[in-house]
Amino acid sequence: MAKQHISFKLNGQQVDALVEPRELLVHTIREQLSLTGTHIGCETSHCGVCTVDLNGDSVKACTVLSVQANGGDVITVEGLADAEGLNAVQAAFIEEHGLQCGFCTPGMLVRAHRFLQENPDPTEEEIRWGMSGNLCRCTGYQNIIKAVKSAAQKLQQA
Amino acid sequence: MIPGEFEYHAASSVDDAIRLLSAHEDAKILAGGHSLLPMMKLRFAEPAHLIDINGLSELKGIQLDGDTVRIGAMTTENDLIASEILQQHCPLLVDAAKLVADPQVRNRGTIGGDVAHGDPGNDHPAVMLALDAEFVIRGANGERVQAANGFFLGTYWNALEEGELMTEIRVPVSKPGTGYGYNKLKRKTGDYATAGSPVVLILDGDVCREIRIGLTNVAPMAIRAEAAEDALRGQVITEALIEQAAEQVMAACEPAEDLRGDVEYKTHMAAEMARRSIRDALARARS
Amino acid sequence: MATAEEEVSRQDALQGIGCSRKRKEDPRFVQGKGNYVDDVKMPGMLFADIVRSPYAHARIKSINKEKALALPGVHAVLTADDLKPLNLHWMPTLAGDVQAVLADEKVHMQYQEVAVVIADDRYIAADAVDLVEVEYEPLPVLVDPHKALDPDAPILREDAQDKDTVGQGPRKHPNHIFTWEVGDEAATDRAFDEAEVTVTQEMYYPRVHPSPLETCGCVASFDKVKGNLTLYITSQAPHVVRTVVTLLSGIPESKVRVISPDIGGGFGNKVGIYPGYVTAIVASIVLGRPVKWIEDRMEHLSTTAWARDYWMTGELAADKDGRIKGLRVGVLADHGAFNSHAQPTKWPAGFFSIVTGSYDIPTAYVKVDGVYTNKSPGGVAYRCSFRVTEAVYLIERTLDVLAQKLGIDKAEIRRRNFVKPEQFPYQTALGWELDSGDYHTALDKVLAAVDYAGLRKEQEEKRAKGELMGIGLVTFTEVVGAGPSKSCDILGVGMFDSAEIRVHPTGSVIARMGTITQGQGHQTTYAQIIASELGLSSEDIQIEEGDTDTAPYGLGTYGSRSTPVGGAATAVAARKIRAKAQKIAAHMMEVSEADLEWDIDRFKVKGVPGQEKTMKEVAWAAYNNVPEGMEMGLEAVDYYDPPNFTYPFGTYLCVVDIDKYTGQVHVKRFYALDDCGTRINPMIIDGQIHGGLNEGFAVAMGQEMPYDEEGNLLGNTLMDYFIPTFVETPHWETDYTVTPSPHHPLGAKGVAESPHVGSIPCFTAAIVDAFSHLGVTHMDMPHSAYRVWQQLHELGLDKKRA
Amino acid sequence: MQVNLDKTFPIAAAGSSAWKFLQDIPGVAGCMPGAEITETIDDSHYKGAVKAKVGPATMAFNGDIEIVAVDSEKRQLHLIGRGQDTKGTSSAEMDLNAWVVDTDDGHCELKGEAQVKVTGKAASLGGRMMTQVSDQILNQFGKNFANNVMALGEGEDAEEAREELAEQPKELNGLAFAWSVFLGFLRSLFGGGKSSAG
Repeated sequence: MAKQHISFKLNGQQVDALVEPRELLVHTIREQLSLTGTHIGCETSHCGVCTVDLNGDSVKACTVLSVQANGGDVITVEGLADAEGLNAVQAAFIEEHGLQCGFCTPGMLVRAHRFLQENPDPTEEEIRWGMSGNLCRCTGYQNIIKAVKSAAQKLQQA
Repeated sequence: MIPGEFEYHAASSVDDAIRLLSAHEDAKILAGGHSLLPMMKLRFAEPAHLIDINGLSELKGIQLDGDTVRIGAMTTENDLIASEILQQHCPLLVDAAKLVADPQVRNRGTIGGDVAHGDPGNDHPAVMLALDAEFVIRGANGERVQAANGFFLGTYWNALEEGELMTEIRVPVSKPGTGYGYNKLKRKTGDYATAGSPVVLILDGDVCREIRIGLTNVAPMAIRAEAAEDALRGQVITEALIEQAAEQVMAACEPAEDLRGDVEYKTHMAAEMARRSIRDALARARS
Repeated sequence: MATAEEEVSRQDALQGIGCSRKRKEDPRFVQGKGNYVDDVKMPGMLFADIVRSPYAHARIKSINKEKALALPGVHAVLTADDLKPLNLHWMPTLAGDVQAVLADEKVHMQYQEVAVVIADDRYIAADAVDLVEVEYEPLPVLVDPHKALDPDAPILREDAQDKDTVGQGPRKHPNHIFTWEVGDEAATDRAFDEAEVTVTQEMYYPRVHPSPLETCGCVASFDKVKGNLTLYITSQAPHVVRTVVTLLSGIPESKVRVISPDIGGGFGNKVGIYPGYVTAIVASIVLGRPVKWIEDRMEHLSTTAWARDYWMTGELAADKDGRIKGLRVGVLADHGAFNSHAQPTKWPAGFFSIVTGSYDIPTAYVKVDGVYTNKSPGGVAYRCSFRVTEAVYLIERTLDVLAQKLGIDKAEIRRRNFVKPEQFPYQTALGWELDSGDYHTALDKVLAAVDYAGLRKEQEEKRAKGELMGIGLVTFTEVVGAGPSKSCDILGVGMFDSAEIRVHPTGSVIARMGTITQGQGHQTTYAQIIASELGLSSEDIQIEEGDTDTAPYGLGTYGSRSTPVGGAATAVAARKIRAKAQKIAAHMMEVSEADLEWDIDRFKVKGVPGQEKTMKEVAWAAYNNVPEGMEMGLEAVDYYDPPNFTYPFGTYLCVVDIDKYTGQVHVKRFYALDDCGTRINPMIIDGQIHGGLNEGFAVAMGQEMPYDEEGNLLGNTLMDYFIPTFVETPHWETDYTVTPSPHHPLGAKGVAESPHVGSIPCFTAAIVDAFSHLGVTHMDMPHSAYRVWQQLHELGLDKKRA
Repeated sequence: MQVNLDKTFPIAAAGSSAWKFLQDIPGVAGCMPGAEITETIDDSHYKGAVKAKVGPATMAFNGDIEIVAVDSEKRQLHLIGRGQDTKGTSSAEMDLNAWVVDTDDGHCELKGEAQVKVTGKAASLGGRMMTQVSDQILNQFGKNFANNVMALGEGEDAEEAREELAEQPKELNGLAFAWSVFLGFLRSLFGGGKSSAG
């Protein structure tokens, strides 16, 4: 099948790629653009380890075609930290021991980052609901919830 | 899990989408993609052409138009949840959307896709029946409006004709005395309902003037429990009457057994979800 | 004289044992800089994808590769016939059986590997898989293990039909794998004959899958010129993989480099060797290019190692006060199509004989039979030590049944049967020596913390109102840290583990271990051990694992063996270094070794304030000023062969409310007290316990791998297979007591698996307890709303009151 | 997974002509839209192909049909069809007993008992739909069978039957057709089944 040229913003930088229409966004990001922080877990959009930010929304990159990102704005875990250093969510995950094997962490962080913009001051219930598209096998979620809470507080103070 | 090859078409307008649909054999519309793409990745679905309508802003948005709320077919679940118009005039739709899939999927999944896909497990079809919604459908030879009641004909089968596209969903704004309830039993976040039941009723004093009871995933398609509605319409609803209605709900079910449960369980759960939704609707109508 | 504060601050500066030190691993992970197998990219790398059987049992009539080979970008299609010349179409399993790498003439399970396709990328490979044409002749399918030994049962393993053993003792039927007996049958029977009370409970422990979020995969790269094989692999035991690869391929172990990079969770699933790995290796050898194989979630759930699948009968003999006189256990174990469970080789049922639990049981007898069925092979330790989860489930459930029959409170009957503190070390009737424990204290602490009496009162009140509330109580003992080489080996290699520590002149340290972290935080905790032992800051200690070219040989990480075995090796190696350092320090200060005392991070001359050398100073001296006759440098290696296992224990309590009309279970409270002896990093211990509890919740409440009569695995995606999300997961309360292990150099025991082992029977107990006043003694897992409702419906509890 | 089906189809024609048609295997196979006999090996062994479409999902099966028994006494046919989907990821087997029974009105009924077994991906993932699909495939078969038999005759019924047959879609659209039978309006079949959204 003929490949198509696509161009989109990835973590603030304009990138180009030649893709088959069927190519999945997660593969383009990992294989062609070599950002392997975004992972592949279930491939049926249940686990959330492939979560990226597309045009300001959290999406599961295993269920989005790369051609659909054409002209869009994509943020992955690699794009969370800035010149000042770690993003509040990243720092909070370390502080509260919100990760273990680290495999779900990138999707978890990208989602938490967006969630706190959707809801800057969430209750525990709201965190559980707002993060429910991301699975973790290691942490039992409790410390992730703590981390999201403490990140929320830090962001509020900032 | 890798989808088979297909040709991709980004529709530039609704008419363009309709043109593409009729121009190509074995073409499928790509809305949110969270039902279609997984099927394609499992290679159960292998359309030769995908027509992407995600770019069509004309299909997005929610407007209040007199006593009707008009919702673009490509409005996402999260847009429904965030809509103040819906929160005020059609809160049932907001409650239902909150129970669809998970946050990421709700960012992609659209009300039109959910309604038109035809999976009996989808949430919105039964909600549309309970709301007495209408669908605006456009095809090569113009536009038509079709009531939700009668639209759902079977599993993956509805009244959309070859080459037609659903463009808008119209729901009446809830009148004074209206109460609603939505209860959905699922195994976990992201699962289809084991059974679900949206209910809308209108009280006239204590008497139930109008009631619609929808049922999700307990038949080949979303259905209305009409006999159950008849048991309550025109009555002062009591627990005893709710029990009669629950019996009628069970009689209306013909679920398929799967890991969620056998026919007996799903039938009972449909009744229980309906009971709870009726009670919720009553409480809301009275308050 | 050093002030107390000054000592405390020196202590703190080390971030040693007991410190909730932040993890060294995390900065990489939170920035997407982890390096997992699927992240590995090599020049010229090709992709493998596998053609699998739709049938559970069938003869392969023909395989046609033509169409697949004709697809541009396809490099090869390999079948069993292609592997035969290399004798790689079958491979040995860790349990002494063999497993087909690619189906040889017949398939024994659905989704079995039939052919492997090698192509330029994963898209072409996936297309090519669809083009390989395989003709099958279906055979009768054996799904029910209870029918496996029937005279007319279809014979599954024709390759082993005439063998009188498949590696684990004599067999009595072509579908029979082993019979394993332990204990005194006659004495146990006598105890039952003479008992005042006996109870029997049958229970099924469902087949469940660890399903880490990262599936299994590898990148194999064979250098034809050098004859070297490099293998990146999702393995919990890279050194064992290297040995197996050498045994299979004949490539010298020195020319095989196995690397376990970051592992996205293992939970026992990543111990074994899978056909996909072998086919990738063969493909790389054949094509001379790197080959990557990564399974998808369906392949993962359908073919890689699962756990449990034990049909168990537990019997207790007791006096009327509930004091246990004997335990009798029978198990039918469904091992699937090949005996590929990953246990120490001599233990066909793992450490199931720990089944006497925390209790002083005079006599016991256990018999386990393993059989073949047309299902995927497995039987691994899913977040537990080998078959310990099954054992703890059986004794805790059966003891509850006894309590119920005698009308004795479930806490009280445990108290009456506990091994008492003064009885340790305690020899169990089935041959284990429990190293240490204080079960009464743990139980009392939990009962007080949750106000047990108050909970029972609340339950009574709710029952009066027709509501269902249940309280589950479990007091478990685990056996972890395999293991003494006298009793434990894998393919003949003793289950020691190793540490190699090198102190540089400036006092920084690099240490390498034979274990491999999959999220347990080894890079953080091993450094803490060394910091405390050597008085050097954790921050200056670098830990490396997982590369067989650099790390010392070790048996890997599973069955909670890292701290008990690897941690012990680390402490002992560090102590060897400190012993040498003491000699150097004495030499530096011109005193005798005996005049020195160790104080946190330095050697002091006894009674001479100010006369001291820090370990940093000694490290420098080790490279320029050592006593005559001593070799320079400051490093040590230790291969630690533990004298015994460690026996962590705990008391868990769970409170549930049950929705009578839907069967939904709401976990209102879960209180977990764990005793893992010395606590190295409390923060990480708590994290491990949260995770184990959540995996226990998943198993108890929803995980299952149901097969229909045709051998179809139903529900092998994450749509159906239950992994709880934030929403379903309860809140966890944790607590602890500290009863050090007398034989471990640090007094530490394993911990990460206790919460899984202990919580599962606790959930079941809570749910059953909600029905106990109605005579219900047991309900099998999973406790999905559907299944709980069936119990409610049977008892008529879901009837409306209206 | 196994689905057992038990069906009766009224046929407005004589039992003798129904039995005559029942023995015409390619004809009988043709009663399944999308199904055809691709090769006749001998008079009891055939090769065939079926293409089934359920909403967005499509599966194509190739397989063997074996006539196990033809009992002229009971006017009963016993056949077993075994097929694998063209990707080799799923397989289906149908053990069908069909026989003709005369009714009082001089017409007859076709009675069918079938066990459908499905293995592979289709069973793992399609289980939720399997009973409905199989049931509807058989309904479709029965309806076409009746039309074929009636078409052999003369008059209005035969004419209408011939029309309906002419209008059969080229591929099996089990669910849509079953509903048409169930709801009794064949015409609306065309265009049904295709859902225009992902």
